[in-house]
Order: sequence, then C-alpha cells, then structure tokens
Amino acid sequence: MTTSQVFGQWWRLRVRALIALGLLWCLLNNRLSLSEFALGVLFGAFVLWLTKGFRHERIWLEREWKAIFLLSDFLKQMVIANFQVARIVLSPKINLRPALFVLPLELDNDVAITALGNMITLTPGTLTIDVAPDRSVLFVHCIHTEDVDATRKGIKESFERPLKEVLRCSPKRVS
Amino acid sequence: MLTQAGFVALTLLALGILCSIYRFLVGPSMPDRILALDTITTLVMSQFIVLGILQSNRHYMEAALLIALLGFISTTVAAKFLLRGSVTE
Amino acid sequence: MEWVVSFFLLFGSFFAFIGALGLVRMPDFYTRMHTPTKATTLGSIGILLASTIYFTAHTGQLNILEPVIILFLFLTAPIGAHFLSKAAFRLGVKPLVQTLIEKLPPDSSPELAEQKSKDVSN
Amino acid sequence: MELQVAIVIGTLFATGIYLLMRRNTFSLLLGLSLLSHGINLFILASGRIRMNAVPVLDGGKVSLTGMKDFVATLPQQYADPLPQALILTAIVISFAVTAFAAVLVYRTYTYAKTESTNLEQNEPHSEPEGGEGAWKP
Amino acid sequence: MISLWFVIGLPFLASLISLILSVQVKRRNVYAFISAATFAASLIAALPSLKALTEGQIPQGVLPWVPSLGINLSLRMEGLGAMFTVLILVIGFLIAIYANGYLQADDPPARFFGALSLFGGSMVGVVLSDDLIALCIFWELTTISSFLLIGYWFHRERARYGAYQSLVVTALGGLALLAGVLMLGYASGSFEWSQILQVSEKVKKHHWFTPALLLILLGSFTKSAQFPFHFWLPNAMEAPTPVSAYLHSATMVKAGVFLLAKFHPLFHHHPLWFPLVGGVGLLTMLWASYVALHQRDMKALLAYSTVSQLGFMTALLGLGTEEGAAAAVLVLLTHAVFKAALFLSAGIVEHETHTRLFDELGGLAKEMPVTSTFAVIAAAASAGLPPLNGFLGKEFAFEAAHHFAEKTHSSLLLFLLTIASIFTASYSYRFAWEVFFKRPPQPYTRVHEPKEFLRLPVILLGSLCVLMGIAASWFVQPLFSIGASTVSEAVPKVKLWHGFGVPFFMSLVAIFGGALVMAARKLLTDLHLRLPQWNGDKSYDLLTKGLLNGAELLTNTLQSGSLRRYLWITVAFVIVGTASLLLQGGWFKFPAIQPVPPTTIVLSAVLVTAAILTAVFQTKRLLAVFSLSIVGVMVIAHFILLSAPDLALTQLVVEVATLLLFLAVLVFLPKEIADREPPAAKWQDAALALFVGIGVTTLLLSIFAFPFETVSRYYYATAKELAGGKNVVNVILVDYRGYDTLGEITVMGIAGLGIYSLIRLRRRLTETKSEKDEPVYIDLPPEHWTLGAQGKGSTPLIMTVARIVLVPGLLVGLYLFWRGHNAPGGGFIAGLVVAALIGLQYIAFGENRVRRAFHVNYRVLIALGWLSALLTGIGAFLLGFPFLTSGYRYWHLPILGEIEIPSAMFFDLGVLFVVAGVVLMVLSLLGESARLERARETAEIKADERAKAR
Amino acid sequence: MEAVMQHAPILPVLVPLTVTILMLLFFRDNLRAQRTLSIASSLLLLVFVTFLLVKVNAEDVIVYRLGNWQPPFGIVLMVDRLSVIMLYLCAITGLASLLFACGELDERREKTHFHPLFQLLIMGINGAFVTGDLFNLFVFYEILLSASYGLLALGNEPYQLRATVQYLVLNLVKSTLFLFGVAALYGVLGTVNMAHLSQRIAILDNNAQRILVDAAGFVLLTVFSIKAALVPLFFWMPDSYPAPAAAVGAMFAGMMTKVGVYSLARVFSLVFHGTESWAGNWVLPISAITMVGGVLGAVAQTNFRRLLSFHITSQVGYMVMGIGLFTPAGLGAAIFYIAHHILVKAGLFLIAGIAEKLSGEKDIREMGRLIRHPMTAGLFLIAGWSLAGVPPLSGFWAKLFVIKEGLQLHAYYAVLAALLTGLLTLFSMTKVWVMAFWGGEAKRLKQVPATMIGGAVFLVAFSVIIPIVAEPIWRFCEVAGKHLTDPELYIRAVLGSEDIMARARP
Ligand code: NA
Ligand code: NA
Repeated sequence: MTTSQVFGQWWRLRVRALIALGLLWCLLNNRLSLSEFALGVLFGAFVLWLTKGFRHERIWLEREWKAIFLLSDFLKQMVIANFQVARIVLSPKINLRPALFVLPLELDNDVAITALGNMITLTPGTLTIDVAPDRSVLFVHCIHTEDVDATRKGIKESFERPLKEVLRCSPKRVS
Repeated sequence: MLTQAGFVALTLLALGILCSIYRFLVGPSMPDRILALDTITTLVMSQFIVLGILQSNRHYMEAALLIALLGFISTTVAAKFLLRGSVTE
Repeated sequence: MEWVVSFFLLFGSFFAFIGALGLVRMPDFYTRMHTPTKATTLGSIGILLASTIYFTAHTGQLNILEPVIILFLFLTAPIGAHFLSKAAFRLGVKPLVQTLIEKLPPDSSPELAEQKSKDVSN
Repeated sequence: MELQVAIVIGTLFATGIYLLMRRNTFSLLLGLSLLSHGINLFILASGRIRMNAVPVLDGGKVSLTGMKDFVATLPQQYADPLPQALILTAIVISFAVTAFAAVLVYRTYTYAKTESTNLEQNEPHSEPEGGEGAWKP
Repeated sequence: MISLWFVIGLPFLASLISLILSVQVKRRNVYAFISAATFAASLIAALPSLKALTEGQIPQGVLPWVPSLGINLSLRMEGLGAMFTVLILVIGFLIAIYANGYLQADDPPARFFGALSLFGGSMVGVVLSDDLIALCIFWELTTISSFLLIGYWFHRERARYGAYQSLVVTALGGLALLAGVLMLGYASGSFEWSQILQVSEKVKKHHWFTPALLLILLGSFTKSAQFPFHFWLPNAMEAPTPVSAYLHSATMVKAGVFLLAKFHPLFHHHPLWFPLVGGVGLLTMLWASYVALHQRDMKALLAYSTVSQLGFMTALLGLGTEEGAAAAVLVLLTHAVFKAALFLSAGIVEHETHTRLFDELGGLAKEMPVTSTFAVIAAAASAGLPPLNGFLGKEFAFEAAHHFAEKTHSSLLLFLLTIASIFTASYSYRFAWEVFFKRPPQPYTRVHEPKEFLRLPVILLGSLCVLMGIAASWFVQPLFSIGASTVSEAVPKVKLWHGFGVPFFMSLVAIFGGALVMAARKLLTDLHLRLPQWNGDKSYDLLTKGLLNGAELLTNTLQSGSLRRYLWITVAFVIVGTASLLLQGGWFKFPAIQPVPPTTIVLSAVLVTAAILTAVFQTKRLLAVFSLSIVGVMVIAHFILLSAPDLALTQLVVEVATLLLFLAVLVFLPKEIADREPPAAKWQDAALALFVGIGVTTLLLSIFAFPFETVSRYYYATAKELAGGKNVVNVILVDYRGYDTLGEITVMGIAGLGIYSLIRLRRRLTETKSEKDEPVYIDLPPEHWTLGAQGKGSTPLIMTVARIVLVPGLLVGLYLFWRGHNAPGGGFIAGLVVAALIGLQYIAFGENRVRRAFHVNYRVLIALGWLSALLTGIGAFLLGFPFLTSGYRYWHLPILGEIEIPSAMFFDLGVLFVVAGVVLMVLSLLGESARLERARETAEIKADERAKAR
Repeated sequence: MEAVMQHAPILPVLVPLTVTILMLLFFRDNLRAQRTLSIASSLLLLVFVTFLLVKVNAEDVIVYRLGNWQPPFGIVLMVDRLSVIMLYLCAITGLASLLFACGELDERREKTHFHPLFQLLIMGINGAFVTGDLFNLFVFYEILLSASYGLLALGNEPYQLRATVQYLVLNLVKSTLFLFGVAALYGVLGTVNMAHLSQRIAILDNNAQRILVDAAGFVLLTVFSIKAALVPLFFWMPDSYPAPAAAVGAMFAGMMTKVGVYSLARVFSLVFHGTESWAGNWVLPISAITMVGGVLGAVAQTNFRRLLSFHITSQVGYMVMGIGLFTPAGLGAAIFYIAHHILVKAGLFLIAGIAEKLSGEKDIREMGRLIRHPMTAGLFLIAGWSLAGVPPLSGFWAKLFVIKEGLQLHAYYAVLAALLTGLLTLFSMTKVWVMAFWGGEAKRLKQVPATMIGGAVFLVAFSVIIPIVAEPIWRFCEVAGKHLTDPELYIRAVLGSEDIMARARP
C-alpha cells in the first residue's frame, strides 16, 4: 500500500467521519460556528477512539450527488407510500392481497443491505422481515400486490441498484 | 391558527394513542402488543414536539432526540426476547 | 409562517394517526406492521419539520436539532419493525389466509427453507 | 390538571401496593416500579403543578436574580426545581435498587428454586458443610 | 472505713483469681485454699469494723458510682449487716474446707470455688450496702452465683431445671425489689438507706409507700422461698451439698429475711405488714413443715425444713414488734448453724453411700459414729430439744409470739406455731431415725467415716449447736446484740431457760407431739398421698409452658413468613395512624384546578389503564412488563406536561434500561405462571390498595389547596452567578445538593457490586424440594419460551444499525453531558445513553463478542466515577472550603473560543462513569449467565441424547 | 492537621468511600490488602470521631455547610453529642465485625465485595448520623440499605436469597413512605432542611396545614419505626438477620435498627418538636408494645440468631421508651441504652457466630455443651446477662436509667413492660445458656480462628467497661439528651438568628 493510498483511506474514513461528527455536534447544539465545530471534532475523535474495537468494516459514500438523488427519490416514494397506506386504512372495507416474497440480493456489504432493508420498510407497502444468514436474499412482506415480480423489480430498480453504486465497503479489517 | 392546528394535532395524536392501546389490549399475538407499545412511544414523542411548538419551548427536544435514538432498543430487545429467549447473551 | 407550521403539524399528526388507526383496522399482524412503521414515522417527521420551521422563524436563528432526530428515526424506526416482524414470523404468527407466500429459491439457506415449509403447511 | 395528576398518583400507589402483595417474586418488581413512579410524581406534585415553566434560565423569563428581594414564592412561569432534583436522585436510587431486586429474583429462582415470596418458619438455615467446597469451581 | 472494702472485695478478688487460674491450674486444693483463705482474711478485715461497731460507731465507706443520679457504692456496717457478715464469712470458710473434701476428681474446681467466692462477696455486699441500688446489684449477683452453683452438675437434667427455675423466680423478685427501691428513692429523695430512714415520715406519706412495700415484699418472699414462691428451693437441692448448706440454707435464702428485718423500722407500722408478712410466714412455715415430713429424699426434707424455718422467721418479723423482729434474728442465727450442720452431714452421707433416699439408708450411726453424733445433735437442735440452740431460738420466739398474742387477745398464732413446731420436731426425728438408726435395707460395703475436710465443719457446727445453747451469753449474745440492734432499740438478753410459761409449754407440746407424729408417720404419709397434690413445680411448668405457647402463637401469627401479611399490617398501621390524625377534620380543601387541553386527560387515562393492566396481567409476565413500559412512557409524558424535561429524559433512559433488565431477568424465569391465589385475597388486597390510592389522592389535593412558600427561589436567583449554570435542576443536582448525588451514585455502585456478587458467586445447583405454595408453571410450547428457542438472535440489519448508531449516539451522549449544566441533560442521562448504546451492541452481537471489542473493567469504571466525584469534592479542601464547594471558570482557548468549565462537571463525569459502569456490568453479567445457562442446557441435552443412543 | 480537622464532620463519610475506591481500583483480588484497608479505615474513623468529640464538647453543635452553601439551600451536616456517640459505636462495631469476618468468611465470599460493601455500609450509617437534611437522610438510608442487601445475599445460599427478597421489599416500602413523608412536608412547608422545617412548623398558623404536617409526621414515624423494628413493624428483621454471615449479622444487629432509633430521636425532637404530642401519644405506647412483643417473640425461638433478632426488637423498645419520655434524662437514658445495646447485641451475634462455627449448628438445642469452650461460654454469660440487665453489667444501668425516668414521669405501664421484659429477657438468655452451653449432647467441637474470638471479646469487654465509667458516659448522654429537647439550639446553629423565609412573609 502506497503512502498516498494510506493517506487516501485515512482521508476518506477518518477525516470525513470527523467532519460529519463535527457537523452533528453543531446540529445538536443548534449553532453553526467554528468553535462549536472544533469542539465537535474533538469530541468526535474521542468517541472514535473509544469505539475503535467495534468497527469491522469501512464504509464510505461515492458519487454523493447520486446519493442525494437516491435520497430524494426515497423521500418521494415514502410520501406516496403513506398516502396509499392512508387510503387503505381509511377505506370502509379493507380488502387486501398481501404477499410474502423473496428478494435476491446483489449487495456485498451489510451497510448497503441495511439501507435497502430500511428503505423497503419505509416505502410502498413493503416490509423487510428477514435476511438470510448468508445475505443472499431478503424476505419481504408486501401489504398489497397483484404482481409480486413487478414489486420485486421495482425495489431492485429504484433502490438496490443506486445503493450498490453509492455505498462502498473495504474488506473486513484483520484484527 | 397555530393554536388550533396544534390542538387538532394533539387530539389526533391522542386518538392514535387510544388506537394503540386498543391493539395492546386485544393483541392477539405478543408482537402485536410490542408494536402497539412502539407506536405509543413514537406518538408520545410527537406530542412533546407539538407541545414544544405550542409553548415556544425547545427544552423537550432532547427527549424527542433520545426517543428517536433509543426507542427502538426497547422494541429490538422485546423482539429478541421473543425470538431467542435472551437479551444480551 | 404560521400557515406552513400548521400545515406540517396537521400533515404530521394526520399520518401519525393513520398509522395508529391502521393498527386497529388492519387484518393481520404483518399488514398491521406496515402502518405504524411508515405512517407514524412520516407523521413524526412532519411534526419535526413543523418544529424546525417554527423555531427558526420564531427565534430568528437556525434550529437544526430536528434533522438529527429525523436522521435517527430513519435509521432506527425500520429496524425495530424489521426485527419485530422477523420475531413474529419465527414465532409462527400466521399471516392472513389470502397472503401469497412465495417459494424460496433452492439456493437459499436451509434454515429459512425449513422455516418456510413449516409456515406454508399451516 | 391537579385532579388528574392526583388520581394518576393514587392509581400508581394502589396498583403498586396491590402488586407487592402478590405471592410471586416477579410481581414484586412490577409493583416496585409502579410505586416508584407514583412517589416520583408525588414529589413533583408537592412542589405544585406548573405547566410551561421549565426550570431553565433563559432569555424569555423575568430575572429572579439577587437575594436582596428574596421572597419565598415562585412566579407562575417558574416550576419548582427542587422537587425535580430530589426526584432525579430518587429515580436513580430506585433504578439501582430495582436492578438489584431483579437480579435477586433471578438468583432466588435459580438457587432457591422458588418464586414464592413467603418464607417458611424455622426452615433449615444451615449451609452445606465446608463453605468453600460448595462453590462451583 | 477502708477495711470494709477489703471485707467485701477479697471474695470478689478470689473469684477473679480463680477465673484467671482456671486456664492453667487444675488442682482443687489451690482453689479451695484461695476461697477459704479469702473468707478468713475477709473476716479478719471485718474485725476492726466490728470493734468500732461495738464501740457505737458505724463504719462506712462511699465510692461514687453515678453520683449525678445519686447512685453510689456506699457501705455501712449496721448491726444486722455485721451479724450477717460474720455468719457469711464463717460458714463460707467452713464450706470451702468441706467442699475441698466433697468434690470429686472430675468436678472442675475453678468454676465451683470461683462461684462460691463470688457468692460470698455478693452476699456480704447485700448486707453491707447502704445504697439500695447497690444492694439490688449485689442481690442479683447472689441470684446469679446461685444459678451457676445449682447448675454445677449441668449434665443432670434436674440440675439445669433447678438452676433455671431458681433464677427465674428470684430474678422476678429482684426486679420487683429494684422497682420498689426506685420508688423509695423517689419518695425520699435518696437511695441511701440511712438517709431514707431519716425522712421516714415523708416517705410514709408518699403515695408510693404502699406499692414500694408490696414490691419489696415480693423481692423478699421470692428470695426467701416464701409461699407461693417456695417451690424453687427444693429443686435447688440439685446443687452440690456444700452449696445447699451455704446458699440455700444458711445465707442466701436469708437475704429475704434480712431485707424484711432491715426495712422493718420503716414498714412495720404499715397496716398490710402483719397480714402479709405474718400471714405468708405462718402459712409457709406450716405448709413446708408438713410437706417436709413426707419427703423421700433427705435433701428435699432439709429443703422444706429450711422453707419452713424461713417462714418462721418471716412470721416473727410479721408480728411487727421489736421483740418479734429480734426473735427472728435469733432464730436466723441459730438456724444457720444447725441447718448447715445438717446439710453438711447429709452431704457426707450422700458422699459415702451415693444415695439420698431414706428408703435406701439407715443405721449409719454404726458405720460413721462421729459424723452421726454431730448430725443427730444438729437434728435435735432442729427439733427444738433443750439445751441446744434450736430450743434457745424457739423459746425466745414463742415468748415474743406470746406477748403479741396477749396484746391482740388471740391465741390462734400460738396454736399455729405449735402445730408447725410439732411437724418440725417430727421431721427432725425422722431425719435422725431413718438415716442413722433405722435398720439399713441392705448392708453397706465400704461406707466409713469421711475425710477430715468433710468431717471438721460438721463437728464444728454441731458443737456450736450445743455451745450456743448452754453458753448462750458467750456464743450467742455478742453477735445477737449486734444483729438485733438494727431491729430493736433495747436488745434483750438471750437465755436458755424462760421458766414454765406458755413458751415452754409450747415447746413441750412440740417435742412430744413431734414424737407422736413421727410414730404415726406412715399413716400420715399414706393419707397425705391420697389428698390431691398441689405442686409449685407444676404451676411453674404450666406457666412457662403457657408463656412459650402464647409466645409461639403470637410469633407465628405476626412473623408468619407471609410477605403479604407483613405488608398488610404495615399499610394498615399507616392508614390507622394517619386516619386518627385526619379524623379531626378540617384539613381537606379542594384546590383550584388549572385548565389543560383535554388531550392530556387521554395521557393520564392511558397511564391509569396501563397501571391497572400491569396489575391484572401480573401472572402473564411479558404482558405485564409491556404494560409497565406503557406506564413508563406515560410518566415521561407527565413529566413533560409538568415542566420537568430533565426528569423526562432521565425516566426515558431508565425506562429503556429497566425493560432491558426485566427482560434479561425474565430469560431465566417462567414466562407465565398459573394464578392460584384465592380471589378473595386479591379482592381484599385490591380494596386496601384502593383505600391507599384514595388516601394519597385526597392528601395531595389538600396539599395543593394551600399557598406554597419554598426555598426554591434562591436557586433561580443564584444558579447562574454563583454556580455557573442555567439548568437549575442540574445545578441543584451537582452543586447545591451535590452531596445527595454523591450518595445516589454510591447507591448505584453498591447495587452494581451487589449484583456482581449475586451473579458471580456461582453455586452448584442442588435439587431442592418443591414447596406447597409454589406457583404452577404453565407448559407453553418449549420452542416459544425456553432458552433453546429457534433462530438467531440477531440479523445483519440489527448489527449494522447498532454499529452505525454507536458513534453519533455516543456523541449525543456527550452532548447531553456537556450541555447538562445549562440545558436538560447531565451525567446520569449521558451515562445511561452510553450504556444503552453499548447495551445495544450486546443485544446485536452478544456479550462474548462485545467483551472482546470493548476492554473496560466495569468495576474499575465505577471506582473511577466515584473517584472523580470524590476528588471534585475534596478539591475544595485545598482552598479551605467545605466539601463539594464548586467553582467555575471560563477558559479562552484557540479556535474553541470561550469554554465554561464548572468544577461540578467533573463531579457529573463521575456520575456518568458510575451509571454507565453499573448498567453495562449488569448487562454483561446477565449475558454471561445466559450463555452459561445455555451451555449447561446444551450439555445436558447432549448427555441425554448420548444416553439414549446407548 | 487543623486543615483536615475542620472537615471532620464529613470525614466519617469520605473515609470508607475512599477506601472502597482504592480496593476496587487496585486490590480487587488482593484479600490481604482489602483487610488491611478495611481495618485501617475503622481505626482512622475512630481517630476522626475522637476529634469530633473534642470539637463537639466545645461547640455543642457543629454545622458543616456542604458546598459552602448557605442553609437551608444547600445540605448541611449537623454533628452533636448524639451523632458523635453513634459514630463511635459504628466505628467500634465495624472494627469488631471486620476482625470477626476475617476469620469467619470463606475466601471467595470475602473476595467478592465483602469489604467494599461493608465499608459502604459504614459510610451509609455514618452519613445518616451526621446529616441535617431530611432528604439527605433518605439518601443515606438508601446507601446503607443497598449495601445491606448486598451483604445479606452475599453467598447466594437459598435461604439468604429468600430472606433478602422479603427484606428488600419491606425496606423499599419503607423508603417509599419516607419519600412520601418528605414530599408531603415539602408540599406544606417548602423546605427539607431539618432545622428549617422545625422553624417553619413552629410558625405554621393554619390548622389544616398543621394537621397535614402531623399526618406527614406520622408517616415518618412509621418509617423510623420500621427501621427501628418496632412492634408491629419489625417483620423485615427476624428472618433476615440469621441469614448472612455472623459478622454481617452483628453489624446489622448493632447498627441498623439503631439508625432508626437515632432518626426517631433526631427528627422528632428537632423537626416535630412543636407539633402533636407524638411522644406520649404514639412513641411511648409503641415502646411498651415493642418491649413485650419483641421479647415474647424471642422466648419462642430456638434458632440462636433469630432469637437474638427478636431481642433486638424488644431492646429497641427500651430506647424508644426513653425517647417517648422525652425529657433530658429520658433521652439521655435512651442514648445510653443505644450505646450499651449496640455493643452487646453485636457481641452476641458474634458469639452466636462462634457457637455456630464450633458446633456446626444453628439451633441452640443442637449445639451441645458449648461450655466446653470456656471462652465462648464466658463471653456469652457476660453479654447475654448484660442484655438481660443483670447487674452490674452495662445492661443493668441502661435499664435502670430508663425505668428510673419512666417511674419519675409516672409512665407506669411502660415501666411495667420494661420490668417484665427484663425478666423475660433473662428467661430467654438463660434458656440459651441452659440449652446450648449446659444441655445437649457433647459432640466434637470444631476449631475457631482467633480473630473471631478477638472480635467478640472486643465488644463484650464494653459490657464490663461501661459500668465502670458509667458516670462520665451518663453525663455525656444526659447533655446530649438535654440538647435534643432544645431545638432552638440547632436552629440557631444551622440557620443563624434570621429566618430567611420568615422575612419574606408579608
Ligand atoms: Na439492632
Ligand atoms: Na437492624
């Protein structure tokens, strides 16, 4: 590993994490100022040092713009999903056709799988029930669907593919 | 306007809590009841925030923050208990 | 400003209520899972937005704790739901009769397959 | 508000005591929890009920600075902070003791093989011979 | 007089020396010598005082003890006391010599002679004390030493019984005496007898005069074995015979008589004096002399005879005349000598023949002529035959009685005395006849005269019986004059021959009548045995048994082992007490109610519902726990409504931790039990609970109704400028009342340490019986509930979120800590947030994996937390301020700007450490336990399978 | 030195805590160091308390403002003669029990937090004795209680665990009542400082509020009565004290109920001085019932330590009788009684521990001729008879002082109860002697470590020493009692001359 690679990784992981934590600190304190940020970075470093034993893999975002696009798409879907749910709930007679189906996974890291799982849960009529221990499939419940394949395809198209591009993961650290 | 909206919001949230209590009472399964508990927690958190708006008072925000951060631990623990019969094993 | 805050308040509380109402009205556990996790979370988000707008306008300075709360909600709310439904599923809480249950692909784990066949046979 | 708080507190006391009187150890834990909720709210209420009166000093409130004009009453927008501080102490203590009680209940079940809260009279108190040997290695 | 202290101190010293020597020395001679020598030395020490006394001085000495209450160790040798002192020391000396011969090789000597000396000293104390409290002290000491000596052969059940009984009976009297003495003390203003006598007129008018008399009489009667307290004395005969002779005949039992004589001047005009003292004395004398006749055991005979003689003395004192009292003193003196001789010879007989039963004895006059001679002399003295000392005393007494009878124009007294004397004579004859002259039931082997040690005292005392009779003016008069001077102003001369008067006639009737009765003894005994038997022992047993049964009943009712009952009584106590105060009325006022949005009513209603649900679901435990969680959430909501965000935050994290904890514990318990409690019990409890609830509610409402003044304004006024914080609650917590918080984290840490011990002190599981009120466990399908449940306890989703949330979550925790002084938050909340987040790792990854990732020794963490809080507090010492004095300071740092750091923050940091440490310790320990349990179960299952496979 | 001594009032609390911290930080597995530290702590406490004694003799009431806050806003410590006596007793009992424990406990038990818990128990007890704040008293109650839970269960014997469950629940109910009482008082009077409460009650002019204060007072009376194990509220004690190690039992037996008696004396003499005549109406009758009820309980027992536990209740009755008389001499007698009883009862528990170790039995009927171990027999005779009030041992004087004052105040029924109880105590203690030391079968006796004997000797010696120096002790106690009857003394010392809240009144 070259120096620049090491530096690059350090930069990508630590500094970004510290910046994020500094920002979080500012948000928590409701004050965007350099001194607050600096304090946040300081505390963040402390917390990172404290929890170093818990980190197994290194994750980072790539193509941030795409991430933002994904997020906005997700939010939109989520609102739509809720209107659907509202309609179902408020309809005088609830007539559903739920389904339990399997979603084969192409994601290679747990963070991405988790993100997908959460998105599925928060969006149109679907709910992640389980993950296969070998992480090959998700088991999903759908509140109402006429066509399972279409639902599956929809999820893969709108969430799984972008996630795969956005989230990167390093190999597991050898401890 | 804001007061009325806040009032309506509080009422809706309170109704929501009543609905959840109904589910908690009726069940039938244990997960149903845990779900009801989880929902109540979230609704109560929402009530804090509405109350904070009505009182122009931000001191309840930390409570909401903690519910968002830790509320799911209760649900998770309960679920793990059902699933595995253990908690921190 | 008041209008915006009021809107978000009503929006949020409406969905929060819908979520809870779903808890009453939905026919089985798995369908009941959906409404609180989605609607109630969205409701909370709406109310949080109302709050951040209100305080920002009211105090004249940025109030940004709420996004953090929303962030945490996004992260944690579905996890609870997921784990709970998994538990229910493993415990054998039966889904609605008309639920379509898909066969597992052959290469998935034997554990899941076994579990599934049991469920289907019910 | 006063009436409903008083009723809530009364209920917590009543249910707490009822549960303490049950015959199995786990119910004790439930009862203790309810009772401690009840007493905490009672302490809070003893400082009178003030709504929208968070005891944090910030710009929005009339300043109460200075001892020169000290009076013993609090304006309506100030909740009494002392009971709150006392309750915090009480909560922590009752949490600690409840934790101990919970583990005790568990240990009583595994080692004494019982969940009964009753103690038979004159039951043998003797420990097994040679204390040390009785321990698991 | 200094020598008085030697008189009383030497025997005590001997006792102490015996105790110390007992560690090393085993030889009996040593102890006997110490005991006898100190008695002798004590007697010598008494001589100067006696001389002074005869010269008209009263020797005294005072040692202040608790002078501020007027209690002193003051000695004063009056006549009666002096006489007693001589008696005690002389007989004590002889007894010590005798006992050296009497005890066997395997009788531990130190205990015997130690107690004997202790008794001697105490008895001298009784008779010499002027301070009545001191008298009571010595009085009790004689009881104690008597107890130890009666139980000397404790391997005999009868000895233990006798000792115990004598202690109880005489201690009862001792306490009464103490109470009486206290009353006298208050009535007179002093505990010194000499002082009391000087103000006797005042005392007699005091309303405590009669109660004091009654109490003192009770003390006296029990000690002197007067009816109906006489029964302990025959049982005391289980003591070695020298003890019987010394304590239970010659001296200790006479303490009661001594007391009557001592108090005679004060009380004898009291209208109750004659009926009580005289009546009880006569009754005792009659009854005991009659009973003595029928005893099978020679020591029992002597015991009853002693009781009878004590009754005689009491009766004489009861006459209330100076002459009567003087007669009592004379009888006492003579009785001490002949009865001691009798006991000692009985001891010799027992020592030689190993029996005490008349049926097995006889004809010993032939086997041991010397002993027999003196024993028979003593018996003759006891029978009242002239010219022995018994006759001397009796004549004197009859004379006194005769005078009294003349004065009261009633000869009933004389008649009764004569009857009793007939019995006295007859049992004395019987003793002599059956032991020494009657044909023995079987011939003796190896029975002969005893050793000199044994014989010498008998010879001495027996001779004294004669000498006191024939040379009364030499051997009786000096001592008698001294002794009687206390009770009688003019001391009469003693003489053997009073002429042919009524007294002599009475003696004659007694001597011959006694012979007749003795002849008809068999007939009388048969008759006696046919009568219904009353026995003091039986009453005593019945009484103690009743006491024990009653006590047991009471205890089993109160301390029944039922927690429910305990709680009922406790709660009922509070209710009754407060209700009795509140029934005065006028306290209830309905408060003004602040209006609230109706939605808050929903919150309260849900809380109430959930609380009731918790109670209803208590046997379905999971449900109950979740109901409790709802209660918790609603309590949080109430805290928010009532303007207590800090409380809400705290309760919130506590709620999470509590649920974690309860479920972690429920892992090991049955998840559901059958409800087997009777519904009636539950309704009763519910009714009581409802009562409590209503009470609390009304009380609270009433408190609300009054205007409220509080110290709290001070905190608002000073929090910012003096303590440097804006969150007043937190400032109170870590500053104004930081000491409470130090206590609170101490409790927290203690609970942690306790839990650690509970879990880590693992024991082997042993099979124990199942109990009758054990709950019945419902058999739920095992895959649902047991540790062997199917399925993984985690998923990648959980693990990932747990991991992701950890870092920002901890930052939130830090934020809550950092801001705590100025906004809701603080060390406790932060600590629990930290704990919850790391707890989440435990949930997601399991205790084992987390332990590898997170190397923290939680016990050290707790200690560090305490240390941090402690050092913050102690830091103030350096500046000369009290513990926990806080300071705050603004620091200007590059980039970070101005940062305020109050010293209280380090205190709060301590709180954080302790809280996090304890919660995490508990979670990891419970996790570890569950893992071990599961491993054990798996091993068991495998073993089962292997067994099945074979 | 002077610099340290000015903080003497807080040191009895800080020393045990410091020692505990050291143990947990550095000597978690080093038993020898733990023992050394524990004993050093006890000795240090004796030294500091002696300083306090000197100081209190000069100043009567020492007030220590924690955090340098002006009372009643901060917490104050308030040390008077009574406190000093109690602190001494705690240090002495603690030292003896520790010595005993070193011989008695098996190593694993001792290592698993015996010493830390024991030190923290001492900390809690000491804290309760010096505080001048009602809520703070609650906190220290909780410290000593939670330490006692830990010590009670230490060992995980089935019986221990079950006894701890009951003990814990009853104590938690008591704690709840305590908080209830404090909160109700605060709701009416707006303060939790004891001296300030007293001052505020004195100027309370509203009758309804007065009744509410009385009711709160009754709740607190119940709390302290439970703590003091008065009849009929003593249930938590008889079954729990036989459960733990004898060293722990001794410390409990000596100190725990006395904390209740102390609190009763302290809180009711100071805070409720001006209210309802609680002493005559409640305390005195309860004391009579307690004496008799307790001793009747004892009479029925044959388990050595359970029997002794019932005696605690009955003996506490005497102390409470002294308090109920509420005169300087009555209170002085109560204090004298406390001093005597703590030492002798702890000593008896240690002796019971020795007897159990010697014979391997817990029932006096099974012990069998313990007189063969003359040291133990002698110790028991002294301690047992001292308890029963046999002169000239310390118990006699204690009873004498109480009864004397009772008689003077014409409290006849209480005096009668006291006398009767004395007799029954003698009956019961002698029964132990007759059954365990004289009676039974002579089985082989086991070895007992010297430290166990040493601990017992140390305590029993006081039964003999106290009578010798009865006069100075009594005078000290009487002054302590006199001060208790004078709340103004404390109010002046704590609050100064001016009432900050009274000033605010219109
Ligand atoms: Na005690
Ligand atoms: Na106690």
